[in-house]
Amino acid sequence: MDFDLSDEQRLLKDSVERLLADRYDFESRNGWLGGEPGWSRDMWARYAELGLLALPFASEYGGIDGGAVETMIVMEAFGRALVLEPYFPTVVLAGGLLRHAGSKDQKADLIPQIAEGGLLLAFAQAESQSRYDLFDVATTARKDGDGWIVDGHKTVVLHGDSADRLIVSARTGGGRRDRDGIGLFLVDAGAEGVSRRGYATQDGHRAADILFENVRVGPEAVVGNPEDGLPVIERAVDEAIAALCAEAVGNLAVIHEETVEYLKVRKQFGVPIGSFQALQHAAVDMYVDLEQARSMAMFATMMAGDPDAAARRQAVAAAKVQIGRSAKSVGQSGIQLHGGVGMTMEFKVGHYFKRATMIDATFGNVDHHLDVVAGGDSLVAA
Amino acid sequence: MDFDLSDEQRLLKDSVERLLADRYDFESRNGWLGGEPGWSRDMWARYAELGLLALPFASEYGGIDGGAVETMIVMEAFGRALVLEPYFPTVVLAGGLLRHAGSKDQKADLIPQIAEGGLLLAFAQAESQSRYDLFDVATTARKDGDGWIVDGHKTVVLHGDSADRLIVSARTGGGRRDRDGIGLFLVDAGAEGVSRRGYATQDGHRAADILFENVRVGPEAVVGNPEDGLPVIERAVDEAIAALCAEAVGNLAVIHEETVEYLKVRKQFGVPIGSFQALQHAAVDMYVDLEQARSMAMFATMMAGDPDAAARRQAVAAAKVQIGRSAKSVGQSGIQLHGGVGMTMEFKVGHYFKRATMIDATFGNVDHHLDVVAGGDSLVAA
Amino acid sequence: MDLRFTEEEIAFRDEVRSFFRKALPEAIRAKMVDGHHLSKDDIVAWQRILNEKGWAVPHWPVEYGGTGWGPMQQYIFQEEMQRTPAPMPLPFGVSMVGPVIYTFGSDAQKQRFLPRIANIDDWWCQGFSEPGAGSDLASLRTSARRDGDHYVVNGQKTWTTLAQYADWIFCLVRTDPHAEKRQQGISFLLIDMETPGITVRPIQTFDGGREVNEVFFDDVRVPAENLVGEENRGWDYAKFLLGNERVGIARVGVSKQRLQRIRELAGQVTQDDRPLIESPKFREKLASVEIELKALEMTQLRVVAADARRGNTGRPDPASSILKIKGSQIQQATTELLMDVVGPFALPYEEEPDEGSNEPPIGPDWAGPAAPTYFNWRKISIYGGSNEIQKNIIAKAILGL
Amino acid sequence: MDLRFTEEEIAFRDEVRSFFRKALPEAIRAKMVDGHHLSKDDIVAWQRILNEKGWAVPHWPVEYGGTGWGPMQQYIFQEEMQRTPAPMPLPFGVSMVGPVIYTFGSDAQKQRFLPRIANIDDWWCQGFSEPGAGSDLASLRTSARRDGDHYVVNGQKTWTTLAQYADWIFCLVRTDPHAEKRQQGISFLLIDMETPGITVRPIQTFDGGREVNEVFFDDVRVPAENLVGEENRGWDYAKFLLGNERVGIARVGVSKQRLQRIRELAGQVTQDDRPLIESPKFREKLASVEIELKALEMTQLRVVAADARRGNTGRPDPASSILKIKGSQIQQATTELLMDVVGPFALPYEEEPDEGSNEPPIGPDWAGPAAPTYFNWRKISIYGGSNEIQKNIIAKAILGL
Repeated sequence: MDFDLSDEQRLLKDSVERLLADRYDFESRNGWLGGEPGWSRDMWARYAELGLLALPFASEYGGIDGGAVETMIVMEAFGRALVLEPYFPTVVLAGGLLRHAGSKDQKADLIPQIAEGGLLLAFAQAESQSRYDLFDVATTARKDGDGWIVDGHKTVVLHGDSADRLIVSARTGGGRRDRDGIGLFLVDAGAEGVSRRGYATQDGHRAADILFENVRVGPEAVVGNPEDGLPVIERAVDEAIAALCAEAVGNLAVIHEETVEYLKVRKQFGVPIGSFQALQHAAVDMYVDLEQARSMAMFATMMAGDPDAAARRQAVAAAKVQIGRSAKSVGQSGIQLHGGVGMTMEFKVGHYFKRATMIDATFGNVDHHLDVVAGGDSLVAA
Repeated sequence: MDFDLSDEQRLLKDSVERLLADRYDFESRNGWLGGEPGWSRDMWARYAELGLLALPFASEYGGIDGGAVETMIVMEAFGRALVLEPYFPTVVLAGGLLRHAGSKDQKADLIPQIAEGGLLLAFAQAESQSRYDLFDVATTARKDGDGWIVDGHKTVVLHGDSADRLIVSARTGGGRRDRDGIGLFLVDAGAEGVSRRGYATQDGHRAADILFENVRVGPEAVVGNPEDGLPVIERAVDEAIAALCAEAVGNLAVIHEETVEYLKVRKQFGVPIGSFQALQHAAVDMYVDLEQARSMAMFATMMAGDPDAAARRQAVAAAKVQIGRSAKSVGQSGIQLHGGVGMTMEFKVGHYFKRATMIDATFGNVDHHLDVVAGGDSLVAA
Repeated sequence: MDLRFTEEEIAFRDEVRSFFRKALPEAIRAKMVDGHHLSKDDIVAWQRILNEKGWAVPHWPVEYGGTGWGPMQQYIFQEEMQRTPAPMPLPFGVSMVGPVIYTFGSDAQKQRFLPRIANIDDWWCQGFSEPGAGSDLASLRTSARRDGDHYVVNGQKTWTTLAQYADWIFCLVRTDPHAEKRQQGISFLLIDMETPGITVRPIQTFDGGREVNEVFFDDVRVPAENLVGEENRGWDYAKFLLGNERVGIARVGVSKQRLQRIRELAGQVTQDDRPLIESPKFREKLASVEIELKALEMTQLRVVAADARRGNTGRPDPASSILKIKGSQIQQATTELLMDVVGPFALPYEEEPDEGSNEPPIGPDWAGPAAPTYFNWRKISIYGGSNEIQKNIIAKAILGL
Repeated sequence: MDLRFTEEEIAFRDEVRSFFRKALPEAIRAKMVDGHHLSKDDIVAWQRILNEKGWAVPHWPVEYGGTGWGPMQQYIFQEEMQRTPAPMPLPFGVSMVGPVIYTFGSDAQKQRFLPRIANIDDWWCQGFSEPGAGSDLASLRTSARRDGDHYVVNGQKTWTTLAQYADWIFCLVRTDPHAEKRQQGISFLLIDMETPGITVRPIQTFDGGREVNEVFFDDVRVPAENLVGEENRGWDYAKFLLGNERVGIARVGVSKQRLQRIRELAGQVTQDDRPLIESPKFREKLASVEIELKALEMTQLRVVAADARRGNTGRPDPASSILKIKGSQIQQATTELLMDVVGPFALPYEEEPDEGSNEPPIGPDWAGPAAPTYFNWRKISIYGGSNEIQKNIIAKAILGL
């Protein structure tokens, strides 16, 4: 067992952190947030330059062969800087689907484009009735000659408004909640029959509702097995959850640091409020919850690639529960200990709390994942 | 709405409290606890003298016509003094069954004996498999001429070891977990075929496991409808739970007072430990939980006699949940704030914590009653 | 001891309830139900409906428009208003400055201001908090220098709720900078928001809301007749004002209404292909909050009854701190439950729609306010004396620590 | 970064695990599983089995009997011992006084005491706490006056665990009552419990247990050769001793074993006519504790790895305070889960049966210790520096508050 970063990992961490420290100050972020497309194309180019957009992909397609630990490093740093760019939907989520199920041709075509920053992807998965069930798919793809026709309505597609291409989960057979009969299809965002309504999310990111009406795609659009796509979706989503956990750790670490700092500088009744024992202990509780979250994000990272799907699910779900609980306790305490100013847009703490809270609501909240853990085997058996 | 005690109620409260203040000091209690029968026959006689043993019974049988509020007053005072005598099993629990289901003859026979302190009763209800389900009864009563033959094994019968007579729930028909077909039977503790094994409980009370082998009782032993005793059992047990809630409030109030007092007198680092803000806030949390428990004990008292059985159940269950949670939080904090000495037999706090904890385990713990509340209608609808 | 409502109390409750149901415009009720923002017009309209009925300021002395109700009736009135749900009258006029004026103000002030408060002809806001003061209110620095028959006010107030609509502000100002104790030397001034030198700057809260403001005073000339009571006695009036907040602070009715709504909504979303409200886990979470709320309701009634018993002295029962602490926790718990209900539909951020906007919401139409309310209501355990301060108060005043 | 055990670590774990399974007498294991008290003989027997294997004092320097294992191996060793579950060696000899003796003691002391500690030929107890001192250890008052080649000890120690079996006690005593700071003037003495003037009085804990004692010293004459290190330097040795407690403080293995046992037992009791372990609510409560425990295990491994990285300096990582806080909460949570499992069978109180008693227990045979353990384990958040003290430490040492 080894908790140290390798030299390459350390280098990666340092360079991401340096880039963000140099460029991603709060004012710049606010500027991008208020403009179009709601994030920075300049930063996106810099991520490409640094190799971040190529990170998880195989070197044979121009990738860097990074693994879950590398993704964790980037996502935690992004969480610390509250990065707005669509790294998660493009590189982690859709990238994961591509990595695990894409054909050679698809990979050879798409990965270099992603890597150089020229292609944005989104995973159009959730539907209004599906809540957090990945297998609940009403959108259909029916065979039409050698191609397919996709019909359906996807909702809260993360960064779906600026994506160039969409990977759409659609039912090729079976009933709405069957585990079989789900396929993945690459659809051009500009294809005929695709209409999008983009909007901001609570945390300053973007999302879209996307309607697919009689959208025709060719045979080359199929990603993986069109009758049995669910295992790939689950695998990619589990990896994506591990990445979100790391991002949330970045969020919570900043909330904690900002709060401790505020306790030191803010004076009341003539003394720093950090001298009040009740506030000290609250800050310690935050610290404990943060470190527990960090531990579980590491655990999820370690288990995200586990070949045993049940063990992977169990581990990732457990991490998501811990992250969600820590987001609540650390975030709420962070606001509370700041007092009134914690409620304002000017102070950082609220923004980080919003992002961490939205991470809880993404791909399954605490309740959802607690069900998973409770339904499975013991998490701590030998 | 009126939270004030009537003059009679005030008088009752004062006289019970005075009696206990005069006689029920901790040393005396320890003495009774260590001796035979594990409580004080002298105190029992005094309760009789004061009318407490007649309290809930109708005046036509020599009772005092007290209601749920009067029982609450006595039980809270008993909770404050950590009274050991079998008031709950005899007067509240078995007394409740008698009041609600006893025949005129049974009442006329038994109530005067109870009132004068000459008769102890116990309710032999729980069985090893029944957990907290009142309807789960494997003990049988089968018709034998004009009488009945009782067979079965009852467990943790509160103060069953010193009871003169037992009220036994037994199945006269139906399957083990049917709601129909349960009867109540008065059985002499010394009857042939009855064998008892008495033991102490964690809180210094007494209980017994009781075996009934071919125990023959006459027709006069039937209490209420022998085929449909469950509604009466549920009613009496709900009233009994309300009484236990009041007793627990007495327990928790003393834990809180003792703890606050300790914080004032105990010095560390040269100052009273009550000057440390974290301990102050913990004491405040205890206070809030205590007052919430007190409110719910009152609510249960108010609702214990409600003619709508579902609303009564819901209210009593809600109170039991609150009491159980407050017992845990107040009790645990009480020990914690005392530090090491809180762990010792010499300090009161542990003894009160034990009693409050055992009340949670009696007639349904938090989990059991939360199920009830969650399964029912909204508790706070208009 | 009889913990049931009397027949008179039930009759009163029914009367109030039926009035609220009839009199409240449906458009306002609909906004209240799902926690959308109310417009200024909504608030004014409702206040005037109440005033027409004679119920605008029930807790005031009868001579100034009060109803003469006892604590239990006032409790029932508030509870029913919250449950309708109707907008609670803004406290700044009717609960804060109004009682200060009728208790300590001049006759001229009473005549000039009180009727306009009841009818919300004047919209009042509160100028107590200052940047850097927070819970330590007495450290305030906004100054008022006497200059002839005026005071000249300079300084800054903050957290001024809805100052953007306000006609008047009541302020604590420092009139004697040399007073021995900080609490001395403070006065209570009424200031017309139209006076030159006043600037209002909105503070955006992180949920996206624009409720609070900074208010700047730059050589603002205030007629001396707008001083309440005596100069340098303002701290006493402020303590009186803050002590008045008692009944209803727990907002039991608000939480009841929210839980009822959450129950309905949880019947409309599905989880595992059945209504969420049928999930045992969700029901247990709901039941746990309901149990706490029922307990708080009983606790509140105990406080109300104690008030009624010893007469409404204007002194807050220290136990009312429990109401604040537990009430805020429960209100916040309802926002967490609603987050559980909306699930993934917590994400979309929608500006509060303009009146008449016809763009459909993302997700169910009640989902939009869930996250902003979750964020915004964190303030409940901060404002009006944070829960930490409340615990300090209980430790000292009740526990004697 | 690779968070999996290496092959070597797995091989080591398997070796340790299989030894523990084979070597631990079944009667002792059975008592451990259900939390029954161990006899003195049980404890001695197991320690000697370990010593025979060469594993009695793995963390000691090799020259005194240690194994030379790194932090990760020591972690695995402890974890496996806890999970077997085998009795953890009593800390007073092997973890407390032993390291003080080999670090600060004379050669004579090393030769005399260390082998007997490893083999538990001497049973040691700890004489630090005093009545009235509590968390403020430095306020101790037990005095040792030099008289020729002896010290004469007077005073009282308390919370002395298992002193009823002890052959020796190590004490902090005040040798210079006039020292400028309280921490100065304290010395570290080894005292034979057979010495005249020592009285041991049991303290009964409220769960019915008899683990701790008061120890009284009345003109107890202790040979000066039993002073460890220098006179008046005892506080340094005590800090060293207290700082050694690190790996294993979270008792992750204990909690794992308990949760596994709870899972089994919840399969044996029924609720609503089916095994409790099938109740979704119970499974969720269990899952929540397991998640916390898994997180703590990872946190602990991070601390162990950090130790390994910077060498075992003997300085505790301040993060180990997390292990204490969270570890105690989780251990206590397991006692609450077990209370849920036993339900009504929590009530019967049974004295720990004498060996060979054949009276059957009331209720299932594993139910008896549930409530006493729930009560007794409240101590875990009190002893060794209460959780409040731990939080003070973190606030200061890590957060800089």
